[in-house]
Amino acid sequence: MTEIDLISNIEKDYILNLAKKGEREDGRDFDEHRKLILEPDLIKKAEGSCLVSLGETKVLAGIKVDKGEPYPDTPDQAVMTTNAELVPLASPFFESGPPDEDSIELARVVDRGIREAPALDMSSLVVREGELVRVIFIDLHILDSDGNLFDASNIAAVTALHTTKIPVLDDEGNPTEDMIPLPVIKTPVSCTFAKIGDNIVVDPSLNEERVLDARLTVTTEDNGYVCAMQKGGNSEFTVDEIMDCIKKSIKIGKEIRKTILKTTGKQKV
Amino acid sequence: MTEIDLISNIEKDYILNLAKKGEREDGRDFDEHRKLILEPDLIKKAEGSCLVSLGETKVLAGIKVDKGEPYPDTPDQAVMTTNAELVPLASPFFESGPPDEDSIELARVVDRGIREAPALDMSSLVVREGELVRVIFIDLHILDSDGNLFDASNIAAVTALHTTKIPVLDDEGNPTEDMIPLPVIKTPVSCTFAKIGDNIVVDPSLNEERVLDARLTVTTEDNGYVCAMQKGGNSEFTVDEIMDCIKKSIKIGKEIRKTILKTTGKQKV
Amino acid sequence: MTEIDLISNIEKDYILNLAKKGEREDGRDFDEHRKLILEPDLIKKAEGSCLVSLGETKVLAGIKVDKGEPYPDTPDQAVMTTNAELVPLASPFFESGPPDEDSIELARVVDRGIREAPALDMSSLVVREGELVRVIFIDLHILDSDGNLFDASNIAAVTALHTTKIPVLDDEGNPTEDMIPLPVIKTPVSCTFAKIGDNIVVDPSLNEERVLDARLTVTTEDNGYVCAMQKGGNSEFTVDEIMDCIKKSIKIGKEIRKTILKTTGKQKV
Amino acid sequence: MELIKDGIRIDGRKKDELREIKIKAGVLKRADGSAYVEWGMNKVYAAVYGPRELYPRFLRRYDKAILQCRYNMASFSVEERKRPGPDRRSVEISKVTRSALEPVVLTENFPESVINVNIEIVQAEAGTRCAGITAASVALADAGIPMRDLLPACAAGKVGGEIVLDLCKEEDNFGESDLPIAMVPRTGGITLLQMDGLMTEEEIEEALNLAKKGCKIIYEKQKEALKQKYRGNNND
Amino acid sequence: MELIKDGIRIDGRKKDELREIKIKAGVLKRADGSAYVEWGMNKVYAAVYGPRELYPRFLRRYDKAILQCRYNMASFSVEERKRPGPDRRSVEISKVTRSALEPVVLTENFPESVINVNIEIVQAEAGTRCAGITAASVALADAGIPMRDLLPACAAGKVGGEIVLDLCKEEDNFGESDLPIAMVPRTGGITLLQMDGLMTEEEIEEALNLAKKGCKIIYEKQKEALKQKYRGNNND
Amino acid sequence: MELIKDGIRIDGRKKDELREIKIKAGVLKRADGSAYVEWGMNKVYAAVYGPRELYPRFLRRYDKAILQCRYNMASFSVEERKRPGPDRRSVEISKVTRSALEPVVLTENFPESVINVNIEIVQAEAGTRCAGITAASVALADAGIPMRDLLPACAAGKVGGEIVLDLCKEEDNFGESDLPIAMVPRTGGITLLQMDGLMTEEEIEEALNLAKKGCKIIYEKQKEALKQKYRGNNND
Repeated sequence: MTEIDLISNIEKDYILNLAKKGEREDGRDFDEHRKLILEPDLIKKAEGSCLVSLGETKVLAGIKVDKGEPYPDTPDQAVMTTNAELVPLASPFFESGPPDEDSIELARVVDRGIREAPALDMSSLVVREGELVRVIFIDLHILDSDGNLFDASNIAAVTALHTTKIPVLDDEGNPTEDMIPLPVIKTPVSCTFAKIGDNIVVDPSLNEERVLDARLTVTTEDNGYVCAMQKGGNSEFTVDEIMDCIKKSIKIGKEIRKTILKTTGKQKV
Repeated sequence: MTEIDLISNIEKDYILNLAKKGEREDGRDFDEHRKLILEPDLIKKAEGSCLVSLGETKVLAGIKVDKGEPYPDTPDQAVMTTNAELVPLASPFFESGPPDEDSIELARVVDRGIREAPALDMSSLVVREGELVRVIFIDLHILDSDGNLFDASNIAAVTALHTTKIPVLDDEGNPTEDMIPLPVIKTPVSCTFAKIGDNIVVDPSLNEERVLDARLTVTTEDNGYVCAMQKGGNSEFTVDEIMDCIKKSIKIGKEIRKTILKTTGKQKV
Repeated sequence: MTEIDLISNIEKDYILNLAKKGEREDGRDFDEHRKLILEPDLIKKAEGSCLVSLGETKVLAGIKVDKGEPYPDTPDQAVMTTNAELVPLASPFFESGPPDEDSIELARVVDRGIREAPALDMSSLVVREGELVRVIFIDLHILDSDGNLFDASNIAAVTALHTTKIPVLDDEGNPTEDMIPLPVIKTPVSCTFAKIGDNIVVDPSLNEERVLDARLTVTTEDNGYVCAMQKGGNSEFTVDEIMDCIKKSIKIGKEIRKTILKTTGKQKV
Repeated sequence: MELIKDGIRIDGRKKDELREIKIKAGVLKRADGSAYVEWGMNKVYAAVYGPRELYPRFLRRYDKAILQCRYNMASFSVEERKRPGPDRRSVEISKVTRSALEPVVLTENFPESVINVNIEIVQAEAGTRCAGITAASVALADAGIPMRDLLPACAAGKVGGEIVLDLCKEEDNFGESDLPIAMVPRTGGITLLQMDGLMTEEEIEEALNLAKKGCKIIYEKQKEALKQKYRGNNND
Repeated sequence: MELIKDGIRIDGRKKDELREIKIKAGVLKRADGSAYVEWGMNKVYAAVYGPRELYPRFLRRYDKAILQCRYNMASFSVEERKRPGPDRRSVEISKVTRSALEPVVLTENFPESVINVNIEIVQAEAGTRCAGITAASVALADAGIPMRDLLPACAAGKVGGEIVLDLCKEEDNFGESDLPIAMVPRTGGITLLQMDGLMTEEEIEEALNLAKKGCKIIYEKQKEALKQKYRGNNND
Repeated sequence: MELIKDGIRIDGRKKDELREIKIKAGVLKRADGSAYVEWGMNKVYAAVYGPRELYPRFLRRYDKAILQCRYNMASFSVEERKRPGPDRRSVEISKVTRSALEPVVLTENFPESVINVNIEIVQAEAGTRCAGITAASVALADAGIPMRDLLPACAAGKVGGEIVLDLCKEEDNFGESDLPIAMVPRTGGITLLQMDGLMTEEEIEEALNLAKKGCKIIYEKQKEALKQKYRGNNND
């Protein structure tokens, strides 16, 4: 049973009718994100970390960096894996067990945005081509699931990457005492939209997610390129709606990117 | 719940009574196989392949060949593993998930026939004794499950082996551009019998499988030796019945072996 | 559903009332173990083994010794793992499948007693520091589950270690024909107590386990030190009760240790 | 690698040209509906079972059928043998496939039920998710499941700086981006949309429109396959 | 390796001679019925639970009890430590064991129920499946489950060109073939039959008849074990 | 390594001194009750859901609620990345946590129900099980679950020959023994008790009493956190 099943028709009509009037349950404009708080570097055991609060949604991202073999087909690239844990702490509907389709989709959409931007200069993280590269684990720990895990997770992961410091390696690949930041060259930001009836809102709340007809996540990078998209939900989008979401994602993405860079001290002055 | 549970007693009696009269639902003689069609080499991504249609039963076998370490107790032998996937595409009663006892039994019976004949000259597939050998994966993908998966799978696997081409390796074990066929030295063919009441029929249809009392698979090789047997079902066989099945298996096996060798261009003229 | 659920209130009251009168269902004193029988070396395929009968509870421990890499943080220590299989043979309530919390707790409590005593001189089992050490598998196979698996398993494991013989290795780490015993330097013995109402009994029977309020396992070593404790059950202990259990565990442990050493011919005369 | 030269792609196609596609309906006996699609080197079977009663009961929806989709690759379908069973990629594709098909299936006609859509990729080479959805909607129709429309699917993308239709393997591996969609022909609505790689707003719009063009061609092939099946049955 | 010379086998047995076998009934307290078999180096426990109500309900059969069999090897039962839990081999043996026992158990007496047969191999050396079935049918009888007959099991095979009874480890590893059967003594019917290796038609017939001879000897030992248990109980 | 010198420990604490501890109640929106604990470097969340109906039904108890506890570590919470999901250690800790909490929760008030206690360790450094239990009982109170008492937990142990309170990482790794307890403040009863390493009878008694002293301090912080939450809510 998913969370979506559990909303009554009355609530559904209520949110739908609000949307028809151009309104949202929590008083936001259609294009308005909830309050975003970034708390980087909370986890000292991780090479990088960030706790993101997006409204009441809370996602903690941790970055661990190890060494290992590259994939055979990309001997000159570091290895990166993204994992999301929808732990039962975060929602009455999350269950323990191996990752289900929701956590896999979440992890893969976040991963795709970071990989395609690309956020990291993966070729600079090679120790010996074809033999030894850095292995970067992005772990998303969902703490409070109150709508729009996609964007909260994207922002947590990207901010955490910005805060990550790794030891310089000597010629044998052993860590020295010198620390350098991860080579983060782009800051991909995702923006998730919910289509409710004929209206489209950004950053859907939990109730909006429960009633949405279709969902669209658009990830953009610093130069305004789109680097990833993912449609969800049981209805359809027109091309015009998609193009409208893309425009809004570029605009909102810029704002959020500024916040991330400011928080992590990376903003160019 | 297995397919066997779901036949009504009326159908059961119908098939049983037919058998008493020496007849079968689909008009075949007791010793008559359904129509057999072999379509080798359909899958270009595999080193060898064959789609077998046995009546409406369809099994696609693919052979992949890799390199790896030999087992410690057979340092001078290639490694071979056989796997069967009873995917939910093929039957309303197949479920996704790890292999169940039916798919494991199917894979192991096919494997045993090939291994014991032996179909392959495993010692000629060694690169460096104890270190590096060819690893042969036989994957059986069941597409339409309409009775007698054992024989359809055996024929698909053996024909696919006959079509398999592998690159010649150089001294370091790296593939060259020259291709050679797998050293197939025998063509084991299985014949599966269903005991229905006191009668025994070959190549049982789905309905015959549902009502059978006992099942016997006998695999024979080119010289008329039996190389594998497997009894199933919830009843018993007499020694005479077993010997009768063996005789028939040798005879029918010859016919099918001829078809396989003809189809793969291996028939001695 | 656990075994604990299935006792009737009448049985519960019966055992509780007996305990109030200082009595037990099977006539034992509160501090009295059931009959203990040790049958070492039954399994020739294992490097060491022991079948323990504690009343009707039967546990078969087998020791296998292999070679492998040490853990990175203990390069100068052998590796030891303990596993318990609560196979469905042993109880109507055990189910097949991966280890559940009961078998994991059982294995870990036995392991902790052996590791902390320490029973083995782990540093003498190193072949090449940081590279190659002995790997010791302690496997507990529960055959009949009639109460107090903790102590039966502890005694089986420790006795089996005492009987274990391993081949002397040559300089390359290959086994020679000479056999030596495992360096067992301590004989940790656990004692498990059940708190039933306000009374505490040692070596609880199955029925006593079903009604117990709290459980305490205390493992002691040869010099009277406590090396491991584990509380279970849904009630509490006072400090006085704990101290009382410790005193009894030291006393009873001495007796059982004597039996183990005598059985394995290790008793100092 | 030069992926496109003088408007001609590495495999000889024009920018708006599809690979060769064959669709056949009703290819399996046990399934309630089935289809087989060859699309370039891709070979894909789809089978539909249902609507049937859903177990366990607590998964049932009082107002509609549950659509369960399973995208699966045969071990031998790809260059390097794939371990059998679902990996993370196929779990995601199964999910977006369901999300693509839901809008066209009249699930509301079959409350308390389940409809199973099984897609088996027996040979894979760029574009299997679109081939799978294309096959699945033909199999649904073949099973007699009431639908708002068939659902063709097709990708467009950016390769060598240009927007092209239906990427082949080399274009997928070395091109700039890939954008698979599924389109409801009657409304033009998009029910599958994914994208990776880099494109500008304008390029995406071009790619979307090109992919829709591809979907229309595939739609005709889907209808033709169902007609063939119907004709074939009449001839039996 | 010369496995047979002048009619004497590598472990000193004659061609039609069994390894030493001990059977004991009623060896476990918790089980409803149990048995222990030592057969050469093999050491095997079997325990039966049931008939009891089957859960989940949808697995129940209205016309008979379900027989569930589990063959399992202890980690330490073999030369190289075996990882705990079922592997493919033990899943297959569990299945053929059920198939062997079904014909002799009157499952029709207990509709809606389950009877569990658990076989634990604590030491293994050639022939564990036969030892397991032999132990299981004694355990079933010990549990009071109504049966058409006990079910002895025994292998024959071809070793060094000759047909021999009850292969030992070296014969199993280096001989030509192995053919384990289980036989219903009352009818002579074969309920377990597997074979691997090469044999002619005639050799198989010889092996089947030799294995049946072995089964008859084991049958006597099974009955004796049950009598001993009965006597033992009377002496209590 | 000299772990203690002139009564001063490696991290500067006295023998009976706790690490710094912060407790906050009501930190998560979705949970029915929640708490956050910082204890030295440990960072721990606890969330409580329920009482709610338990499925599947056959797990229900007619006389009380089932308490389900899950202790879990984030992958990034420790030096070496931990694979997600439960390992044997966390399964054991989940079990002893339930066993510790059961005596203080009035499960008998909610027959047929389940109460879920979820503990997430997002940063770990010696003493997470005590921190988890401490957080869990605050979360239970925050959820309004009726309890006999709060349940503080704390370890003592032997380090450098002396009995000390609340071991830090180095003391845990290189000290002689560790003894974590949970104590019901109203009765002084011990509901969690584990111990590893070597101690005499007398040392254990000393450690138990020292750990109880620690629990009392933590109890005050737990009550304070709940009061803060209450005050906070009034201020909203």
